[in-house]
Order: sequence, then structure tokens, then C-alpha cells
Amino acid sequence: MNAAPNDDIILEARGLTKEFKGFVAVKEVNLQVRRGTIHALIGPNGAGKSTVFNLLTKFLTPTRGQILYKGRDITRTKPADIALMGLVRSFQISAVFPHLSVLENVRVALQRPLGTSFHFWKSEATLYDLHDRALELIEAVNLSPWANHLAAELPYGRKRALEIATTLALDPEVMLLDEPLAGMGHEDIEGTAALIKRVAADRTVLMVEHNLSVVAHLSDTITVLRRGEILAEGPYEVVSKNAQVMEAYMGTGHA
Amino acid sequence: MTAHTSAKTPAGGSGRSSAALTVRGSATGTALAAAGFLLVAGLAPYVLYPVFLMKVLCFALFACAFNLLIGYAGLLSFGHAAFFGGAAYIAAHTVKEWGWSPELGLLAATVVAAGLGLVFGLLAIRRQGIYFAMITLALSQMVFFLALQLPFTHGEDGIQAVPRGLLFGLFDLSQPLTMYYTVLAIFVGGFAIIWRTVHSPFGQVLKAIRENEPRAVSLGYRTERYKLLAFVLSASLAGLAGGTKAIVFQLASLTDVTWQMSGEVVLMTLLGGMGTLFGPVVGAALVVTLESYLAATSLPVPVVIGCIFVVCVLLFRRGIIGELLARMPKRGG
Amino acid sequence: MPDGAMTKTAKTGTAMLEIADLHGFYGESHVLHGVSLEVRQGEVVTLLGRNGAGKTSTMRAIMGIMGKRTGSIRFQGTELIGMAQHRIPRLGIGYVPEERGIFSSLSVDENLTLPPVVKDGGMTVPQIYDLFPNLKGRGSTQGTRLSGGEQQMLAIARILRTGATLILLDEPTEGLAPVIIEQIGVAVRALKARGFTIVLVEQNFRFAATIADRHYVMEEGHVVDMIPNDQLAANMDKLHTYLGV
Amino acid sequence: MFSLLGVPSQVLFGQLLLGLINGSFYALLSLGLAVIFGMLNVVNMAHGALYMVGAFVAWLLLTYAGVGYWGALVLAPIAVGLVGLVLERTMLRRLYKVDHLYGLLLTFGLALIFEGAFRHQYGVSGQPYPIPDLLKGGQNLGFMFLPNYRGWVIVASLVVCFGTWFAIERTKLGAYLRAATENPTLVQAFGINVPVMVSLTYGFGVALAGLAGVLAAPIYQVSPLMGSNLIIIVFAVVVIGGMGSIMGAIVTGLGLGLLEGLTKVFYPEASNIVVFVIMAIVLLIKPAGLFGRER
Amino acid sequence: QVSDNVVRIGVLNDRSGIYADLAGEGSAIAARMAAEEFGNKVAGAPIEIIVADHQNKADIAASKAREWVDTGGVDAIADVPNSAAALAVQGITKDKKRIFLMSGPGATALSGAQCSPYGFQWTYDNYAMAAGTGRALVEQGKKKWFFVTADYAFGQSLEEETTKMVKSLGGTVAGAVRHPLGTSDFSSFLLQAQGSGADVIGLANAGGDTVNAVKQAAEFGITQAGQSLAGLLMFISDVHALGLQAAQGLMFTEGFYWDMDDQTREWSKKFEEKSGRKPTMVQAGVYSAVKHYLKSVEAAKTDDSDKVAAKMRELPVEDMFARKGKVAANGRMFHDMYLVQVKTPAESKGAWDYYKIVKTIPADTAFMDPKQSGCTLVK
Ligand SMILES: Nc1ncnc2c1ncn2[C@@H]1O[C@H](COP(=O)(O)OP(=O)(O)OP(=O)(O)O)[C@@H](O)[C@H]1O
Ligand SMILES: Nc1ncnc2c1ncn2[C@@H]1O[C@H](COP(=O)(O)OP(=O)(O)OP(=O)(O)O)[C@@H](O)[C@H]1O
Ligand SMILES: CC(C)C[C@H](N)C(=O)O
Ligand SMILES: [Mg+2]
Ligand SMILES: [Mg+2]
Repeated sequence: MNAAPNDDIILEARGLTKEFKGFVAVKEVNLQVRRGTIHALIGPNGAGKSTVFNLLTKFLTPTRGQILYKGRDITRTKPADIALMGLVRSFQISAVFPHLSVLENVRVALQRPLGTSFHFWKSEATLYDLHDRALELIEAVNLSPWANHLAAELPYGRKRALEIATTLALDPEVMLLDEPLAGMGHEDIEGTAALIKRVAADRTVLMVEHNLSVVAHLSDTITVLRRGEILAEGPYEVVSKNAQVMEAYMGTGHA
Repeated sequence: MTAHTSAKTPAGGSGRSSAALTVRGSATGTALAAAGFLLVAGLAPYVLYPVFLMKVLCFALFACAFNLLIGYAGLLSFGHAAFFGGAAYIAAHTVKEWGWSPELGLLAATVVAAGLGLVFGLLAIRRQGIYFAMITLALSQMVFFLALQLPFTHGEDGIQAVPRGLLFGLFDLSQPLTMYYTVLAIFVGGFAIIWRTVHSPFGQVLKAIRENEPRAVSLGYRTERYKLLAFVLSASLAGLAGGTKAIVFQLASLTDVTWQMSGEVVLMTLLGGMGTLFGPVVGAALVVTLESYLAATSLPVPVVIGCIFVVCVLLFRRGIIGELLARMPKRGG
Repeated sequence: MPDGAMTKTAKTGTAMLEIADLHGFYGESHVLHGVSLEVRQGEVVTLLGRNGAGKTSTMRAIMGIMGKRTGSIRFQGTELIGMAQHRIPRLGIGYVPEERGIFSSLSVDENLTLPPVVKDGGMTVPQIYDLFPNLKGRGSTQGTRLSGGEQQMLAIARILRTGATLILLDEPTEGLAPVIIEQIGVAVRALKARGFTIVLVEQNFRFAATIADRHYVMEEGHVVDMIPNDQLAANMDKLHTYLGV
Repeated sequence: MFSLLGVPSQVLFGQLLLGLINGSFYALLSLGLAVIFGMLNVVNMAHGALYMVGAFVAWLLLTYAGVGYWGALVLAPIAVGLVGLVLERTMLRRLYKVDHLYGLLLTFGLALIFEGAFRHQYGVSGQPYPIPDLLKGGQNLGFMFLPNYRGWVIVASLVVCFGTWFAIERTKLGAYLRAATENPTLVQAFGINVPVMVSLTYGFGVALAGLAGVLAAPIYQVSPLMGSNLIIIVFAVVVIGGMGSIMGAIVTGLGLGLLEGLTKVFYPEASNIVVFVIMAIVLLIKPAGLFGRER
Repeated sequence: QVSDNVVRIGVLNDRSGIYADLAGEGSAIAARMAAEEFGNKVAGAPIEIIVADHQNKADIAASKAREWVDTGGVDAIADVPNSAAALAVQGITKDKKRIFLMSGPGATALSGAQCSPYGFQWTYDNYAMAAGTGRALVEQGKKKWFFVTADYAFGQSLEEETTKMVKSLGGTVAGAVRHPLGTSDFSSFLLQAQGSGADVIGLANAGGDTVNAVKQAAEFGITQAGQSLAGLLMFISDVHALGLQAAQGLMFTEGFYWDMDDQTREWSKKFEEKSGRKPTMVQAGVYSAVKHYLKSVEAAKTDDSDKVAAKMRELPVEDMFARKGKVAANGRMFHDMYLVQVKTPAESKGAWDYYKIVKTIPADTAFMDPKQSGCTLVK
């Protein structure tokens, strides 16, 4: 597409628009996510954050606009293929496989690269080699004591943690996290925030998050959406001083 | 989900490897149950009427095949009779009219059922839940009308007087016991395929899809293909069951392609326990027994069956085996 | 019940809505952890708090449209917990949801007249058009074709018709242009003048300050503070920390 | 008289008219299904059985109470509606929280019970039901002889279908219904007793099936299995029209009846499956159905 | 010597479907009446009659028959109205050497290509229907035929036999439509028949299907428009269901009528006391066949199928149903048939007074020559 694709920009949206039966949820959004950064998407409810998210991961088809991943146009690519290319998302509402154990949840993600996923004649035992790696990931999100429990039995916050572990299992280049901290207790928030920071070291993260203090602490760049449009963009210090953002999002009383 | 016996330690395993127990615990349980089953089934024809037992086995395989879809892929097909009954016609026709040997007839039946499954699957797999059920139902009705009208199926008459023939040119299937053990072997084979499928890398993905399809997609699985493969597998095995039934009863008829038959297999599975390996077997045995018992009484069979259906749906959605498993002591932790 | 602290600032009128130790759940997640508050006849009260503090959930709990709730919610002395859901609005409580809830399969007129009249003294349709001139002449338009602001007006308007005396407004200004916010402010003040009691969820507390008598601040599913409007200026710092700005 | 592709116009128009009569039944039945599906998200497998019950109620009224056709036309749908109300209140209601598939399975079981019970009691061969005196005889339309009664079926079902459409799309009650389909929680929060409305909707939907049963009684034998095969076609109609769409149900029902008639002229062997072929095609092109919205 | 010391006869027929009225429980009653005439004992062993419903499904009939033979100790199976079911049962009884007494099924193959040393087709067959009704109508000058045919063994065979008969007499066939067993709406089939311009619409179906077709033909004014309707196989129960108003004038072939002589009247009265209706030819035929079977067991002093079958062929059939009846090598029982016409309501003098007997068709012209049947048992 571009004569000289900017190596720095790993994920890009151009003129992204989504209409739902005449209602424009996302309007002409241009977004650039730089490699190796944590990029946060914030905005009032209904601003279109989740929609942008779904568009980027192809769970929704854009009405107009273009999405580029590593310079390649992925506007027409199927969701599963996006994931194969290293662009992996999490969900706003906890997304685990409730009646699989925690270990199996993670293993499902790990088994894909083996290429045996259609092999219905192979034994499950061929997957046992993955257990060590799975347990490592589970450890990383402090779920080790739960490894043998069904995911359904986990408290809400732990499910979010499991979801992150599963996402990590794919070793994605870009992780898209939709409100990863929502529903977590204080004790988990800090741990998970630290985890995100840690895993972001060698990859790119784009996240939607309401918890401003975390966003402030974690993110390199913040994009503020309002009514489907980008209102402001930049590091926290800049965005948080923007009057419009204060009005639309943080409230006008801001000093 | 039973014992904690750890038969084998997974690679690199230490204390932590207990994580694998979930899976292999249930595997041991299943193996025990399977051994028990084989013992009983092996001796049964000396006590019970073999034709009755063969009917049970055919339906049990049919129900297991159906269960592969509903229990492990979360897809309710309301048109499985098309594969069961359709394959019965193929087996009957190839064996009777073309003079094929029974094993070739069964192979043909299975292959045709697989092809039919592929067509159904391609059309239906894009929709979920009730839509999927409705579409499979309507498609199977199409097969029903084809069976009614195509010349080779002989309409209401069905294909009659199908010779049982010599299996592999060696075993005379007109001997009741030879036929019985052949059916038993087919059932065990089919069941083994299902068991393996459920406990395979593929089965894992299937379960994941059933549990949370969008999440599976986000992990990079093209879920439609997995569902399609599951559908085709299920259809093939349903076809194998139907073909076997045709050989046993020496007849292929419309009864097996009606939508009531599709409903019956749902009932068997629901009654025994969806998503449990042995549930459909138990369900099929119960329903077949019940039907033949009721036929001799003045009680209206469909009413009784309907009542069981309603009671299951309202009160025991887990089915017999499902309830049993749920009552067993839970895994530790 | 922590009502001692609140009666001091009570204005005229008797207690209309009293909530005590309200807990609420969505499925397995416990989101309200003992909310207690009180609203008096004729007052305008706001609920402030960050995203996810439980403001909307409190309103949904009042209306009975939340999975499970425990504690006590009394409206004019009547306990609402345990009451059949559809009876609650019939007592005279109107709810304007955060997402507005305009029905796309209904025309504007149908949307407007959908909620049944529950009490005498509601506004007539002409009066409503006076209050929201934008809606005039749009009657046959499909509900969701209206602009966001118009939809918000419609959502408020349809409740005014019912004669409900307590109105729960969830973020009426969200996503609206300043001009429209102004209009809504005018409307709310007009309603107050007519004697309606209003509970308002608002993120925009500059707007809230122009219309409210008192502000409750929520955090993590319970009320952490109550600030009378006239003491707002003095409590600005405290408020900022609550709201994390 | 002329002929089209070698088919005499008489046969063509005759079959089309018969197709329209069948279409009237499809429309009436799929309308009820669509109303129920829209509101309850239940695929009512018992619909065919309740259609049969409607016909039987008419027959029972005639045989044991001396109530004739016109009385049955009112009483039978009410009776079937009441049955529906009871079913919804005692059983279906418990399933709204679980997967919608269980609604389908429950109503399938109910269908078995109804059909089995009537079959047990009255056998399968069917009971005759006379055409009411007022509608005996027929009109010679030139291209065919149209029995008066069949003409009446077309008129009556069109009136009922469009009456229902009007009630749902153009009245206050219909507005509640549509609103509750979209967002039941909010409608409840306006003080409307949604559960009661749901019960009534189910009652009404099956009452339509009962009405279709009464209309069918003089044409077909009143037999326990009269609904069981019809219902599958009606499901296909609903899938083609778009689940839950009122207009879709009516238009598709009539349209497919006509199409079936046409097939009977040109390729009779395919007339049984043409509906399903259309369904497959529609699904490939427009998975949500002709009038349906993608969820 | 009688196996397991009881002679067990299974009456297998449609007890709930469209043939339930013309066979059903009535056939079981008829079988029991035959057994009673033997004091419920034959060759020193008690007679036991058991019943089952085949629901007009070949698979159900086959598995019931198999079960009866394998585990129920059944020596003979009787009735089986529904040719598809009967063909299935014929296969099993042939295999397992059991006597099969067919009263209901009409397909000529049962005593033709699919004949069995143990199978006996008793009451009528499709050839007889074609020979009777088909000939009579063609001879009246109704030469152009159109068939509305039940799409299974019986209907197809009836259509085929009638077509042969019509063509051999110089008639033509304008076309045919096939309908599934148990059709409720015949309107579009009748419309096609009407469009064909045929003189006769031949209904190659039976029971409830014929009744529906005749009724709807009246609704659509088919006979007023000048075409004739021929029920190629009709029973008195069908006339009863239609009522004389709708059925009057119909002409068809019957194997039995209750009001022929004192013997038939007496037996039919007894039957009516037990069943509430007059017997159809199928029911009367079951009586006759069972009686002949028992007579042969008595004579052979054993229930061994080979011996009994031989005796059945040897002994003449003589009872109220058949006079001087004879069982041919192919299993066909030869007896006189009757061409009847339904009375007008005015002609009828009371309940069940339905037929005028137009002519008696002697046994040897009524049925096909066994040599031409294609049955390999005929030398
Ligand atoms: N499928 C849909 N059909 C119609 N409108 C939709 C659809 N999905 C989202 N919308 C609308 O698009 C707008 C943006 O929604 P979105 O979920 O992206 O918001 P958000 O910024 O993620 O909000 P939140 O913070 O509440 O998650 C909302 O007004 C929403 O109602
Ligand atoms: N349907 C639901 N299921 C599960 N959790 C929910 C649901 N709705 C809300 N929550 C959770 O309940 C908590 C309180 O939500 P609530 O909507 O009451 O917050 P709020 O104060 O209104 O926030 P906002 O300013 O975003 O409107 C949040 O953590 C939210 O994620
Ligand atoms: C009883 C009869 C009407 C049955 C029909 N003759 C048949 O062979 O199927
Ligand atoms: Mg969102
Ligand atoms: Mg809120």
C-alpha cells in the first residue's frame, strides 16, 4: 500500500467507520499503534471503543475504511486468520471456556501451533507435552492453585487473569485487551497491571480501560474517543490536560 | 470425572503434572466401564433375543454419533435421521441390487452419509442454535421426500429382503450370533472412534468451541471448519449405524428417514445424558426396551415417550448418566 | 441505618425514597455492596461516581430489573424488594435508562405513548411538545432515527406522560452537545418546579451542580459521601479524589 | 383456453389456486410460529399438534355438543389458546433462562403427547367433518371449479393474517409486543406485566394454529397426524421468511403455496421438496431469511 | 405333533391407520370366531390368537413377524393388509417356514414372483379387481383412463393390472399420478385427472385414501362434469364412511357381501354382535383362511408347516365365505368374486344395505391363471 511502510506502525486504521442501521458508532477513525508500546483507548460509555476493537479484530466488518497490520491490508481477512497472524484479542465480558479446566483453557491456545487440531484420530496424550508451558503461564498470572479447577469455578477476577494467560499462550505480537481490569478486586488489579507491563515488554498492547490511574501508569499513548470520533491523542500528560477530554470524559471540575 | 489414578506421568511431569488428571481420570473410568460393557454385551445374546440386542446396538451407535455433535460441539441437529435412514437405503441397495458384500455395502453407506453430512453441514453450519436445528430439520425432510420418490428406494415399500450375505466372504451373517457379534464389533469400532475423537486434539478444540465460540475464534481457530468436520464425522457414524440396521433387519424403509426418528435420537441422548460418553448408549437401550415393552401393552407409546421428553427437559436436563456423574464426589482442590 | 447524618441537610418534604444496605448482583458478580441513601419529596439528588461505581446498578435495583438484590428499598413507605417487577413503576416511579432504550420497531409517537399512565397529573402530549419542541412533528419517524439528543428527550418525555412522581434519570447528558445539555437542564428545572422528585446519575458534575440539591458520591458499589449542593465548592478537592480526576 | 409450455391454462390456474389455498394454511400457521418465536424465542414444535387439536375440538364440539362449524370457529381457537396459556405458565416459562434449544425439545415432547393421545383415542384414519351448509357447492371459474368452502378458506385466512399484522404493527397492544420483543426488561420497567404478555402471546399464537385447524377440518379428514408433516413445511416457510418476521411469514407462506402449485404443473415430482430447495438457496444467499434481520 | 403344544396364530394388521376399519380388530375377531368353531383346540393342542399393529410400515411388520417367529412360537401369521408389509412378512415366513395367511394384501406378486410355499393369498388380489371392475367399465364404453395411485407395492400393482386389462380390451391410459399412502388432500391430483380429459379416473388406492378421494371429487364436482370415478378396490367400510349419498352408483369388485345367503347373514350377524359392524371381505377372508388352516392342521395332525401347507392345497375350501374354493399351487385361493354397485339412498332398506350384486365372476375368470403368475412353484 504505502510506498515505504512505516516499520514503526504495527497496526493502523484509516478512515474506519461503522454504521449500525443508520447509526454511526465509529466515524472516520484514524489510529496508529506503534510497535512495542502500550496504547490505551478511552472514552465515555458508548463512545465506540468496543466497536473499534471489534473492527480491528474483525469481529465486525467495517462499513468503510481500511485496517493495516504490519503494512498489510487485513480489512477483508477472517477473524481466525487475524489471530494466526499474531493479532489476538481478549473480551470485555470474561471469555473463558467454562467447562474446561484452567489448564485445558490455556492448552487449547497452546495446541494450535502444533497443527494437529484436526487430528481426531490422535490421542489427547499428544498434548501433554504442552503442560509445562501451560503451567508456566498459569503461574505467571498467579493461578497455579487453580490449575485443575474448571474455569467456571473461578471468581470473576481470576477469570480475567485466565483470559490473559490464554491470550499470552498464543505468543501474540499485538495484544488487544478490552477492559482487562474490569471486575477485578484491588489486590488483582495491581498484579495484573504489572503483568500487562511485563508482557508488553516484547510486544505491542492496545487496550480499552476505564481505570484511569492504571491507564496513566501503563500506557505510552492514549486515544480518547467520543461519539465514535477521536477527540484527542497523546501521552497521558497531554491528553489529561485537554479541555475537551476533561469535559467529555473526566468531568469539567478538573482543575 | 472419576478416579484420581494417574496411570502415566506426562512428559516433564512432576508434582505439577497432576493437572492432567482431569482428563485421564475420566479416561480410566471410561476404560473400566467399557470393559464391563464388553463383558455384558458379549454374553447378552445367550440370554436375550439377539435381534433386539442388535437393534439396541444400532440405535446406541446412532445416538453416540448424534451426541458427538450436540454433546461435544454444542450443535443440535434435528435432521440426523437423514443420515441414518439414507445410509440404510444405500446399504440395502448396494447389497441387494448390486450384490455387494456387506462390508462394502456398509462402507458405501458410511461414505454416502458422510457426503450428505458435508452438504448439510455446509448449508447449516453458518447458523447457530435453533436456526441450526431448523435448517437441519428441513434439509432432512428433503431427504425424506427424496426417499419417498426416488425409484431405487421403492417408496412406502422400502428395500426389502436384503440378503445379509457373507462378511469378508467368510462369516455367514444369516447366523444370528455371527450377525450379533458383527454388529457388536461395528458398535465397538464406532464407539472407539467417537471416544478417540472426543479425547483428541480435535476434540479439545471442539469442546472449546462449544464452550465459547468467539473466544475460540480469537485464538485463531476457524471454528466453522471444526464444526463441519464434527458434523461429517457424526453423519458418517450415524450412517454406519443406519446401514448396519438395514443389514440386520434386511430392510430399509421410510421410518428411518422421518423427522420423528430424528426426534427419537435426540430423546435417547437427552435421556441418557448429553455430552457423556455412555449416556446415549444407556438412553438408546432404555428407549428401545421401553418401546418394545410398551408395544405389548395398551399404553400409547408416543404419549409415554413424550412425557419422558417433557420430564427430562424440565427436570433432568443432564440425563441419567449426567445426573449420576454430577452426584459423584467432585474432584479435589 | 445511617440516616442520622442525612436528616440534617433535609429540605422540605417527607422521605420519598429510602434505601438501606442494598446489595446487588449480576449473576455471580456482586456489584452493590450496601448502598444507603434517602431522597425527599421534591428534591433533585445526583449520584456521582466513577465509571462502574454502581450508579446505574442502583437505579436498576430500584426498578427491580437486576438479577438479585437484598437489603431495603422503600418508596413512600412501601418496600420494593420482593415486589413484582411490573408493580414498581405503577407506584409512580419512572426510569430513563442510560442507553435511552428507544425502540427501533416503534415510531416516535408509539415510543412516546408506550409507558402506561400510572398516576394522574402527568404531562399531556402538547405540554411535552412545549417542553421539547424538537420532538414536534416527528411523530411518525422511526424511533431510533432521531439524533442522540432527540432520543434522550424522547426517553425523558415518555416518562413525563406517565405521571410518575419520582423520576430516575441515568446520565441524561451523556454524549450530548452542550446546547442540548442546556435544554435538558432547563427541562429538569421545569420538572422540579412542577414538584417532581428526581434522582440523577451524572458524570458531568458541573451540569449537576446547576440543578441538584444534594449529591451522593458512590465508589465500588456503595455510597461514600453526601455533599449538599451549597457546600459543593468547599468540597471540591474531596470530590476530585473520589472521582479520580 | 390457451396453453403455456404445453400446459393447458386451466391446469395452470387451477393448480395455482390450489397452491394459494395451501399457502393460506402455511401463512396462518407460520404467522403463529413467527409471533411466538419473536416474543418467546421458542421454536414451537407443538404448533402442528395444536393445529390438529383445533380441528379435533371442532369435531368434538360437533359430535358431542352439537356445536356446528361457526360456533367451532370461535370456540376451538379459544380452547386451544387456553391450552397454550396453561402450557406456557406451567412449563415453557421455566425454560427461558436456559438455552433456547430446550424450548424446542419441550414442545417436541408436547407434540408427541398430543398426537399420541389423540391417536390412541381416535385412531389414525381420521374423522369426517362436513362442510357447513352455507358454504356447500362451488363456483365455476371457467378455468376451474372452485368449491365455495375453499374460497372461504382463502378469504378467512387472509383476513386473519392481515388482521394480525395490523394488530401487531398498528395498535397499542402491538406496540407493547414489539417493544417487549426488543427489550423486555425496559418494558417491564414501564410497569407492563411482560410475563403475562408473553403468556398471552403464546396463547394467541397457538390459537391461530387452532383456527387453522378448524378451517382445515372440512377439507381434510380430522386426523391426529394432520399437523405433523405440515409443520415441517411451515418451519421451512418461517426460516425462508425470516424467523420472527410477521410480514415475512405471511408473504412467504402464500408465495410458497403458489410456488408449490406451479411445481405441480411443471415438475410434479419435485413439488414436495421445492420448499426445501428454496430454503437452501435462501440460506446461502441471505442467511437471515428474506424478511429477517441478521441478529 | 404340535410344536410347544399350542397352535399360535398371529393376526398382524393395521389397527390404527387408514386400513384399521377394514381389517384391524375385526380381523382378530374373525380369527377368534374360526378358532371357537374348533372349540379353541386343534390336533389336541390349544389354539392361541395373538395380535399386533403393523402401522402400515413394512419395517414394523417385518420385525414383529420375526420376533413372533423367533421368540413367540407363532405357527401362522394372518391378514397383513398392506402389500409392502406383506411382502416383507412373506420373506420372513418363507425363510423360517411358517404359514402366512394373507387376506388383506392385494399385490399379485404375493402369489406371483414373490410366492412362497407357505404363503396363501386368500381373499382377493389386484388382478381380480382389474378383471372385475376394469372390464366392466371398459365394456360400458369408458375407454380412456387416468390413475390416481397410492405410491407403494399395492397401488402400483393395481394400476399395472388394470392398465393391462384396459389395454387388452382396446382402452387407453391418459396418465397417472402417484400419491403417498395416507394423503389427506387430493385436490391437485384430481385437478390433474380432470385436465387429462379421461373418461374414468381410476383410484388405485384403498381405505381412507379412496374415501378422501371420492369425497373431494364430489367437492370439486368431477362427476357432474362427466367423468366417472372408479374405486378399484373398495370395501363396505368405505361405503359406510362415505355414506350412500356420496357413494351411490359406484361400481367395484367385492369378494364377499354379508347379505348373500343365510350362511353369510348368520355369520355376519354374529360378527356384528362382537364388533359393532358388518364384516368386510378382508375380515371374512381372515375367518375363512384361519378356518382352513386349522382344518388342515387337524387333518395333518401336526403343525409342521410343510405338511400343513400340503394339506391346505389338498383340501377344498368350503365355508360361508367360499364355496368350492381351491388353493392353487402358487398359494392363490380360487373362489367366486362379485361385481357390485352401491345402492342409492332410496334403494337402501336399512343399515348396511349397500350393494346390488351386478354379476358373479366365476373363480376361474376372476383370478389369474397360476401358470401366468410367474410363481416358480407352478410347474
Ligand atoms: N450491534 C450493534 N447494533 C447497533 N448499535 C450498536 C451495536 N453495537 C454497538 N452499538 C452502538 O455503538 C455505540 C458504540 O458502542 P461500543 O460498544 O463501541 O461503546 P464503548 O465505547 O465500548 O462503550 P463501553 O465503555 O460502554 O464499553 C453505542 O452507542 C452502541 O449502542
Ligand atoms: N449486566 C452486567 N453483568 C455483569 N456485570 C455488570 C453488568 N452491568 C454492570 N456490571 C458491572 O457492575 C459494576 C457497576 O456498574 P454500573 O453500570 O452500575 O456502573 P455505573 O456507576 O453506572 O458506571 P458508568 O459510569 O459506566 O455508567 C461495573 O463493574 C460493571 O462492570
Ligand atoms: C387392506 C387393503 C386395502 C390393503 C391393500 N390392498 C394393500 O395391499 O396394501
Ligand atoms: Mg465497550
Ligand atoms: Mg452507568
